[in-house]
Amino acid sequence: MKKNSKLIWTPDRSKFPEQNSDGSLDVDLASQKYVKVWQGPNHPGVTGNMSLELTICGDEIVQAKTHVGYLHRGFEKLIERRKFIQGFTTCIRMCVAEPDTNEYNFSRCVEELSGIEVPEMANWLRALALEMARLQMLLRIVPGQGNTTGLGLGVQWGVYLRDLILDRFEELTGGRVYHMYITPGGVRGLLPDGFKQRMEDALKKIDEFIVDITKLMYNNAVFKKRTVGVGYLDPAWIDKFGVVGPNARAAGFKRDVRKDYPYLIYDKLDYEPFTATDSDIYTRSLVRREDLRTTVELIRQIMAKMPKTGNIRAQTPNVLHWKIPKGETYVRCESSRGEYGYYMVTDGSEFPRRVNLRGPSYVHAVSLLEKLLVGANIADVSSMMVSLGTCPPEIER
Amino acid sequence: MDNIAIKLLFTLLGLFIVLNWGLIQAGIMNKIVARVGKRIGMPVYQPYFNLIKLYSKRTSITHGVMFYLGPLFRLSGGVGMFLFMPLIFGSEYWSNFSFAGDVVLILYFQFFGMLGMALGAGEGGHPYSAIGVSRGLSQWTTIELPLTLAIISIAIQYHSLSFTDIVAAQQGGITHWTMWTNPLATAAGMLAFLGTMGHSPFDLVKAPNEIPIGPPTEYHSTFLGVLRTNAAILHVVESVLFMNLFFGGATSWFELILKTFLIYFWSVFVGVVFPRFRIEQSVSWFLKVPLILGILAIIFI
Amino acid sequence: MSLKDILTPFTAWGNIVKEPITIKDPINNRPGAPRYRGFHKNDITKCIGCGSCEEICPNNAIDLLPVEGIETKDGDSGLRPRIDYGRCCWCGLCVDVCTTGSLTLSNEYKWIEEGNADAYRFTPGVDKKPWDKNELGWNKPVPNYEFYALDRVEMQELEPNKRDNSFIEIVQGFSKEQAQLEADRCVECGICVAACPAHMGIPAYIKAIRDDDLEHGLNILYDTNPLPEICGRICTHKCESVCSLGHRGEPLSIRWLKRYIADQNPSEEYKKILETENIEKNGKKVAIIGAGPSGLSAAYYLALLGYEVKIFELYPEAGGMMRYGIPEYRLPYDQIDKDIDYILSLGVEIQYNTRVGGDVSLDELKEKYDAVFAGTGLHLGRSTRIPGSDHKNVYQSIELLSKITKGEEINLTEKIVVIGGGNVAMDITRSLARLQKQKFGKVQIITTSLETEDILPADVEEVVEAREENAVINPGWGPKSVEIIDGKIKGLNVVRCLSVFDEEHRFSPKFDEDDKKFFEGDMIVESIGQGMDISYIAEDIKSSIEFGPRGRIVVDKYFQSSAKWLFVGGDIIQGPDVIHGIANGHKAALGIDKYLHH
Amino acid sequence: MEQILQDIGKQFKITDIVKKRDNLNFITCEKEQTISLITYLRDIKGFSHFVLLSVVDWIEDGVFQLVYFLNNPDKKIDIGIRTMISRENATMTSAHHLWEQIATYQRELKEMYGIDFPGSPRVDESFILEGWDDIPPMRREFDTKKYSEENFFPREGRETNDPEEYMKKKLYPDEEK
Amino acid sequence: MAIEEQNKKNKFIDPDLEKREILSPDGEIIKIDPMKDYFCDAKPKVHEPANKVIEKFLNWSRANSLWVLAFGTGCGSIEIPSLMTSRFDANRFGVQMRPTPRQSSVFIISGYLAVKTLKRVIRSYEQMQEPRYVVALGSCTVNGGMYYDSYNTINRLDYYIPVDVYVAGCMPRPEAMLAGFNKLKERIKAGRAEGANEYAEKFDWYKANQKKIIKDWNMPDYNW
Repeated sequence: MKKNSKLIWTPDRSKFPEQNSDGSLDVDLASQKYVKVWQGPNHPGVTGNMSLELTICGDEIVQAKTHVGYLHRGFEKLIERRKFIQGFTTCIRMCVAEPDTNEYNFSRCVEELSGIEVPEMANWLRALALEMARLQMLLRIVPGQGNTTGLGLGVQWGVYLRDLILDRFEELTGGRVYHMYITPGGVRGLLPDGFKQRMEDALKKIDEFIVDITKLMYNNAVFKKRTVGVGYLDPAWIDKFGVVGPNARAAGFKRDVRKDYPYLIYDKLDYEPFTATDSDIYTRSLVRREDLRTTVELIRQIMAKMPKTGNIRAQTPNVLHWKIPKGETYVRCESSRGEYGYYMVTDGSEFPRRVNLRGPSYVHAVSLLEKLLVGANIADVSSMMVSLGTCPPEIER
Repeated sequence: MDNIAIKLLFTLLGLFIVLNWGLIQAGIMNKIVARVGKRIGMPVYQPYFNLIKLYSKRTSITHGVMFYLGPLFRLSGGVGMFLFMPLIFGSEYWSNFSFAGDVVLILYFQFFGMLGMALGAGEGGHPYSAIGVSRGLSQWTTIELPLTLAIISIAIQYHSLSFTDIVAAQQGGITHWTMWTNPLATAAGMLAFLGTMGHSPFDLVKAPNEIPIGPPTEYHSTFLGVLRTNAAILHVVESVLFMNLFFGGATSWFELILKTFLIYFWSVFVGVVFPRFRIEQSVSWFLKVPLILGILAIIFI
Repeated sequence: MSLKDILTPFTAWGNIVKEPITIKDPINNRPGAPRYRGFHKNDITKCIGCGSCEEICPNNAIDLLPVEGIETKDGDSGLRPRIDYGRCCWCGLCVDVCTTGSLTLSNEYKWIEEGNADAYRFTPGVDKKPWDKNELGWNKPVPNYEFYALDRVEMQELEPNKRDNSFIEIVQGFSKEQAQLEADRCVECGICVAACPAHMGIPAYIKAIRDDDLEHGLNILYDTNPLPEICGRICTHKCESVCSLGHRGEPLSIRWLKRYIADQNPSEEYKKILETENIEKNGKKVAIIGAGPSGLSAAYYLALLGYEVKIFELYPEAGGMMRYGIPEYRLPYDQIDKDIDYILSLGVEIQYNTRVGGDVSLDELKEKYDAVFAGTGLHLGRSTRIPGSDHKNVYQSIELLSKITKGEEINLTEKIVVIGGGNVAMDITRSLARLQKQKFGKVQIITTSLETEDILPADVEEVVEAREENAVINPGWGPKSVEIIDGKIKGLNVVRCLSVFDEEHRFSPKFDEDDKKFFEGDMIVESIGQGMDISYIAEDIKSSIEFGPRGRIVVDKYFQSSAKWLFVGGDIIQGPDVIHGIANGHKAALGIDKYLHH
Repeated sequence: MEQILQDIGKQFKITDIVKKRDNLNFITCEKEQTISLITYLRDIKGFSHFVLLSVVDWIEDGVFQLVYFLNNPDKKIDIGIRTMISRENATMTSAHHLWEQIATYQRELKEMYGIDFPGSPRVDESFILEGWDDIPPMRREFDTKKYSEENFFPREGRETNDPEEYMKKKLYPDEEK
Repeated sequence: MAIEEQNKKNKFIDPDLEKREILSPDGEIIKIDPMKDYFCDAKPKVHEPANKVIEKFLNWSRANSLWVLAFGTGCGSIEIPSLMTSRFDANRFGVQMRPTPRQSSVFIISGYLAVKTLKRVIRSYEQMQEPRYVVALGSCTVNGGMYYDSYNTINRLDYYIPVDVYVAGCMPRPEAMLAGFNKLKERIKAGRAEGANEYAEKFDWYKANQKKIIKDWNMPDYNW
């Protein structure tokens, strides 16, 4: 995309009330100048189940507060009550849309703390599962960006393709949405017969989809009008807010855990993450489309390079009474929304002492979104949320 | 045809046909939109189920008298338009109550429904209704401009403010249609038509992703049933309006159904593949493209 | 906004001529993938109700409940898992962990309930469901995917060529790492506890090994078994035969783990660990006949209760059949001494070389003591009674074994035939093989039995090891006659044995008389069972005791005979088995306590 | 990494250095020095990316372990800074001025652990929970299962048997120990 | 008054929900009580079904026009896009998503409910017009599911709102959901789906259950 600095929209914050030192605003609702509007939790434009408390003046947002907790299940508390083998079934529900990153991070924490080496084959299969998970998530997000502006057609196509990937998941892992495939110690199954062929068929359809969605959405005059220059994320904010992944890449920062801190077998794969500099909704969406392309390519590479067969599970201690010595670690992997990290502390018992998830949405959808929405048009709220890749369950856990 | 009773009877029969055609048309359009999304889509008769269901809800709460009247105003707007719209050219039975100045009256009714709805929706107390109403009215104002300009252009062209006259002038072959004789007015009118039908990119009045679903947020049960009934009538009558203005009217029911379908399809055709404009984009677009076309239509007539 | 940007989106209308991708009948035509994790199935005949599924379920979704028509028996708890679909998350961990492989998931996934959510609770396999016949669905994924090791930790043993000429203990015992690794395999189901005659707290002491708390482990052992060193070596380990791990892999080496605990605790520390330094005496006296497992066990528990216990033993050393019936390479004498010394250290007295009924009469004991426990065991060898079996070179294994223990010379020949397929037959075979190796430098010994290889009563490892030591095991033959020429044994005539038991599982062998064979040998050892000798019970006492079929003394559950003061236990009640003897002794001790205090 | 640790050691009192991976270290720092250490790392050592702020409840020792996890995106190294604060009167200096999102973390910790961060924006507003009136739920002494059973009506009629106990009851009911 | 007491007890009081007085531009003092709903705070009533034959016809149309409230309460909402889009296309069975509770007749509780969400669910449910139906997805609505021991999720849904159809699974697949809709249709056609009336009958019991766990009950007791 041609850089068009004229289009970059920066909110003029001068006409809004002065911010207090703690960032709050004195908005006098009784002055009839402002209206308070709640978006969510029961709102089709809000991703997941969260809500935004917007104070608007006309169509412009003066103040935004995010409210989360509608999906809070106390995971971190529950995992403290689950054995290590039980934990991975629980923690994956932390992000419904892309559960495998949770499985992987949890397993890797456990393996690292108990000093278990995972067999080579399992690593390849894990990478495959992670990339498939990213693929299915992107197939929701990429057309979903169109949906937020009223272009529902892309979703019809994209979700179908996502379903094809879920079918492959079903074959490979036995689960459709919650795969529970990556266990501490390895994975739970080899590729079924004919898997590669069926996967390739699905990938071909995704290639076509990328062409179609580009024509429909990325080359759409109205879509461009709605997204180019809107939701500008200042590159100076990347570090200030801890922005990661595609959102950082759209602002010119080449942040990709797969490249920066190679895990599994990613150092054996050949690819380059896409970066752009315009940092608006359109660019972020563009980065995601390129991610989609990359992911398809990566899955092809993984399937071509992976060994035919092999051991898929390291011999762990008996899982019914698996104790891990005292220790702590932090692991991260690249989810479709950026760095996805787990901090785990063990205390020598059969249960983890503390598991803390660092989801990208935690900053994207709370502190960043609150700031980014000020001065924006109320019509762009859901566009912005989707472009930031908000996933509420990983905020509140 | 002096007997007013028979006239009324045929008018009501026409209303019945128009209502049914409106519902079936909505079903067909749903099917077509579904096919573009590579799916089967709801059955053609689904709008009937919806309508019966809405009327059969056991409870329906109201937020006061104006809330109650909103849908009725809207319905009277739609039915009013219908009453004064000649359906079939040359047929006394199907010309309803059209008279010499019906074009003006219909434009009035077009806006009347809107206003009534706005009042009722505002009474619902929901902020999304209020936002939707203010958006709807501002957008409608900008739609009216090119549409009115186009109609003025046609009125100048045919020296008449009567549909019967306008349609009569277009008889005698496809080349006599306003579409060919006054393409600028047609272009302005048909772009305005996109706005009147409320499909993307001009559907932000009820944009489900931001203000679900705009003015009718609080409407439900029978109220929504009335609104849906009106929508079915209105969609056909709007199409008939544009058919009469630009596409030579209809001389038979078949022609009417075909033409209204195609005209309505035009809005669907555009709507499916475009996202929606923001309100200020929509307003500025209407003030740019169709308005200029409308002005040009008047200048060049 | 270029014209291209306005026009290209319309390409999407191309889809209108394409066939929709919607699935026509998704409800009926969409079976889950072959590996799909759908609803549960359970093969209830295979399931043993071990409860591993309940243990691993992250959501507490599985209950173990008794099921009508399934008996609780050894190796089967009679419980079956009931799944609560108000909890289940279909992770399939229960399938992965299942010890028998009976629990699987089908690929069915539709279960709609109208209004009544209580229905989502069912016992798979028992409550009939439409998917019970479903073949597809989640199974255990692939080999090598196990939640616990299926194979035992290799036990270090002496090489055959190093052991076949000496009586050094073969089994070396676990190191700490090995023991913990082996203990780690335990799934803590507890099914073994019921199978063990002494109902030892097996999962608990295995847990103690995992936690490296061997002192606690020893406490658990001594709760039910005062001879852990001995049992840790030669127990018939009924627990291992029912071990839930044994259904798909090798059962846990429970015996070796017990031995590990006993081995690791030094005998000097026992009193401190077991807190038996001060036992309050209650002033009552009990006499025990026979220092075998049952006698020692009774003595130990009585001593713990504060009784003054005296054991009358026929032989010069204590241990009974454990010492005189089991060869040293399986059970070294110093280990027997370790256990016995500890029991003696509690104040138990043994009067050696005393034959009750001879040196001291039962009546005397009755007078002097408050109660008497008789655990005299089975010391008489049984004969096959085939023609020629009365020859002087036809021996009973039991007497040979005790001779070997005592160090007495036996008349060893170069070719030996052993009749019998039990562990005792293997013991005598291997002992004689060692002696042959020492004396002649080679082994020529044939062991034959009625039972064929697959139903051989001896432990598999015994047979394997015997063969490693160059003994020939040739099962499936019934002895017909001893071939004697010129007063010297030439060998044994045998015929093919077709079946040993009849339909009702009674001993009734059938032979194929045409299929004959001749085993060459100049010495024949019979090892087909033992008999008891209760001649020490005088006639007047005998008349007050009730006898059952085959001359067995009738006892109640506390092993109290009809003569209230006389308790009888051990092999003479329940056949030759150490652990039974120990359990009997324990029970009897409790019975005596009850008898004397109430 | 070694160099950085040495540099820190010169200026701050750090203990308990754990090298988890080549690019991941954990260090313990005193409560008073923590914020200045973080500022130092951010401004001088290039740890510009704040990863997370977490708490571990060591109820046995009566302390909360706060973990500030920083990342240096250029050198690709991570450091976790642990600080122990007492469980009673749990208060910590706010660090919201360093990174914007820390305010959110502190709000969460206030709610979930009851750790106060005076001066942090909106720290007293509820974040996830609504109307919570029990002890902060993430503290170790809070028994979530008990709370759930008391409040949320688990479906009744569940019972289970332990195989060992059940077999004992069934096969040798009068056995004594 | 109970609300105020509860609010006082509560640590977090939403200032927007407090009673206040404001001065209008012409000097008039206006009292504002945001907690009062000026139109609808009456207890719900049982609405008897109409005449049998008519009701059968109406139920038939109701069954074929299921408008679902687009409220993703839990994990299950991840399968709703699949359900509604081209692959499974629930539209052809008359299932449609509506963005507002007023216009919806089916409430899909897609899995676990956090207490905070339950509060919104109850309000949304009460705003739906009768007859209304509830479809509960997954284990969580039956007996707590994965989160049976969580301090913030309810264990069984039928204590708070009447449930018509349960679909087993975690998550139920779209096919199972479609089967669930079929079952719901059967139920409606047979006239058994009278959850709204049940709610009105056992209103006090439901309210007591709801109030037991929703600690800050800062909303009207009933709100249609």
